[in-house]
Amino acid sequence: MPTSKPLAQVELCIPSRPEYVGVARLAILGVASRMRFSYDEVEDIRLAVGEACTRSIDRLNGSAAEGHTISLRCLIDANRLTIEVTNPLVPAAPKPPPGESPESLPEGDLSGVLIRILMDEVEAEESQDEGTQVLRMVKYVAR
Amino acid sequence: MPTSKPLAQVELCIPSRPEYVGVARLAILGVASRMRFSYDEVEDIRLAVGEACTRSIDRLNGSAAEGHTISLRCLIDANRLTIEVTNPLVPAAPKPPPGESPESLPEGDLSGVLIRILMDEVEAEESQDEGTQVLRMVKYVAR
Amino acid sequence: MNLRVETRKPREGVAVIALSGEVDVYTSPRVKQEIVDLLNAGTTKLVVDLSGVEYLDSTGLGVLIGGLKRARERDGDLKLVCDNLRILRIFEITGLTKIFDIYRNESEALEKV
Amino acid sequence: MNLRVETRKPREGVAVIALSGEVDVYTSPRVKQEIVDLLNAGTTKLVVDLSGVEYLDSTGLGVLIGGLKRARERDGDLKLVCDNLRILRIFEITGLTKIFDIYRNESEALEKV
Ligand SMILES: Nc1ncnc2c1ncn2[C@@H]1O[C@H](COP(=O)(O)OP(=O)(O)O)[C@@H](O)[C@H]1O
Ligand SMILES: Nc1ncnc2c1ncn2[C@@H]1O[C@H](COP(=O)(O)OP(=O)(O)O)[C@@H](O)[C@H]1O
Repeated sequence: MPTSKPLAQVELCIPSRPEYVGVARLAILGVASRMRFSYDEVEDIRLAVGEACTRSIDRLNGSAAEGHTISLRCLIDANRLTIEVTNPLVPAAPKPPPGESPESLPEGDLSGVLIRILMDEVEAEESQDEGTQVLRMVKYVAR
Repeated sequence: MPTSKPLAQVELCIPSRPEYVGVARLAILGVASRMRFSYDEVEDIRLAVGEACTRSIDRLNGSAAEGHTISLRCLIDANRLTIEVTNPLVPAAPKPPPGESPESLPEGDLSGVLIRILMDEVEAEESQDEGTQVLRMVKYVAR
Repeated sequence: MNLRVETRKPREGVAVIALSGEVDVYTSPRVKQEIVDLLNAGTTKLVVDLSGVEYLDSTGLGVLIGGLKRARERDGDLKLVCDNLRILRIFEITGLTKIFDIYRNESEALEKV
Repeated sequence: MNLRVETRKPREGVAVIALSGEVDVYTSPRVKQEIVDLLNAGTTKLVVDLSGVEYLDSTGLGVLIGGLKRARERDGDLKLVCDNLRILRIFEITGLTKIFDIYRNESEALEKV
């Protein structure tokens, strides 16, 4: 995963509700289409971000509390776009099945399959300290 | 200006550079088109937000330091959308001409005229304490 | 920006559900409801026309898979119409071209359903 | 999402600048440059065709006003073509319909320029 300071950064926070996933997709469309990605690559990124938000909403719907927020951070570099989708780690969220590490996307689910194929690098991270789950995705320009 | 807690909130932070104003316009398009606004009203909001971001960029370009951020906060209610566009108050920003109060948009400039006509309520605020300038705009649904 | 769902019945027991716009986590429940309503009313041969769809996510795919399953349980079927390469690619990536019969146009799908 | 600028010269001293896409704080410097280059090269009768423009902001308006002023300083002119009601409304709101001659199509503007 890239670690150097990005050229530019865009952040977005949306309510974790289905009707706001479209806002994230539009914002990411704006970010990606200002980089040197092809039309198809922009569409790939848009779908991957939509899937990542949908996963966050699914997780949070397992929680009793309402009013959660999903945050997206876009790190823009000359040769790549990194997107971090973060949701709070809620107590009532379903536990991953035994044997499956929390760092990996569950296999076999459609959204996980899509995100892995559409993006060049994908990494999931859970921080008990910060109380967050992060999905970090990277797409490279003109690989 | 509305003060009660909004139903939902969307936040966006972009670099204060011309190429990112389009990201703000797309995000606001997503927010507004999920409300009960007409096509023309959505376009009005999109243009007003673009103008507000352009004004922030203009102000910050008077500053020596690079890397400023513009933040947008959308407060979504059943009957109205409130958008706050905030930029840091930078030392080198051009002073308003004498006789003109800092709370008012300068008269006679095209972007100020557009914002006032396109939105239902407009209010500019400068906070020395927080070091920010905020433009707050409200559009009502089916007035 | 949003989804339009238009259903017509070209013949007894057969329905064409034409979708246009975005099929995502927000809109796909409406597609599921439409399919469930048709099946419950005894219309079990379904053609879902995706020609006007510009965005399809995993939630939409899940609804189509569920619809196919439920239609077959009732001795019906669910065929797809799609000529958009972007959307076809999503079916290919996820291996769903093996599960769905996908036609280029509606009349072909109606012949086969 | 972006702006296309296409210039052609239907006759000596006359240029049509056809814009399509978004004219905003990011893209309008390119329009200004095109106008300035044409004027400096002695082409002073300009028609700016906004038919393909879906978004126009105050920066774009400023560039057009500046272009009109500079063209007139050189005994030229700058006419606009626009039939998009949204875009026309922006000229009306800002009172700029009083300053610009705006035509529904290019041939009309070319006759008058
Ligand atoms: N390759 C696949 N083949 C068949 N089914 C799949 C495949 N991948 C995922 N599925 C699952 O099949 C489910 C079918 O939906 P269904 O069980 O009817 O759920 P629902 O009741 O929510 O519609 C989808 O939600 C999807 O997750
Ligand atoms: N109603 C108006 N009529 C004429 N000019 C206006 C009007 N409103 C604003 N202007 C100003 O006229 C300017 C014309 O541009 P110009 O002075 O050539 O500046 P530049 O050198 O940046 O192009 C615009 O920037 C705009 O601010």
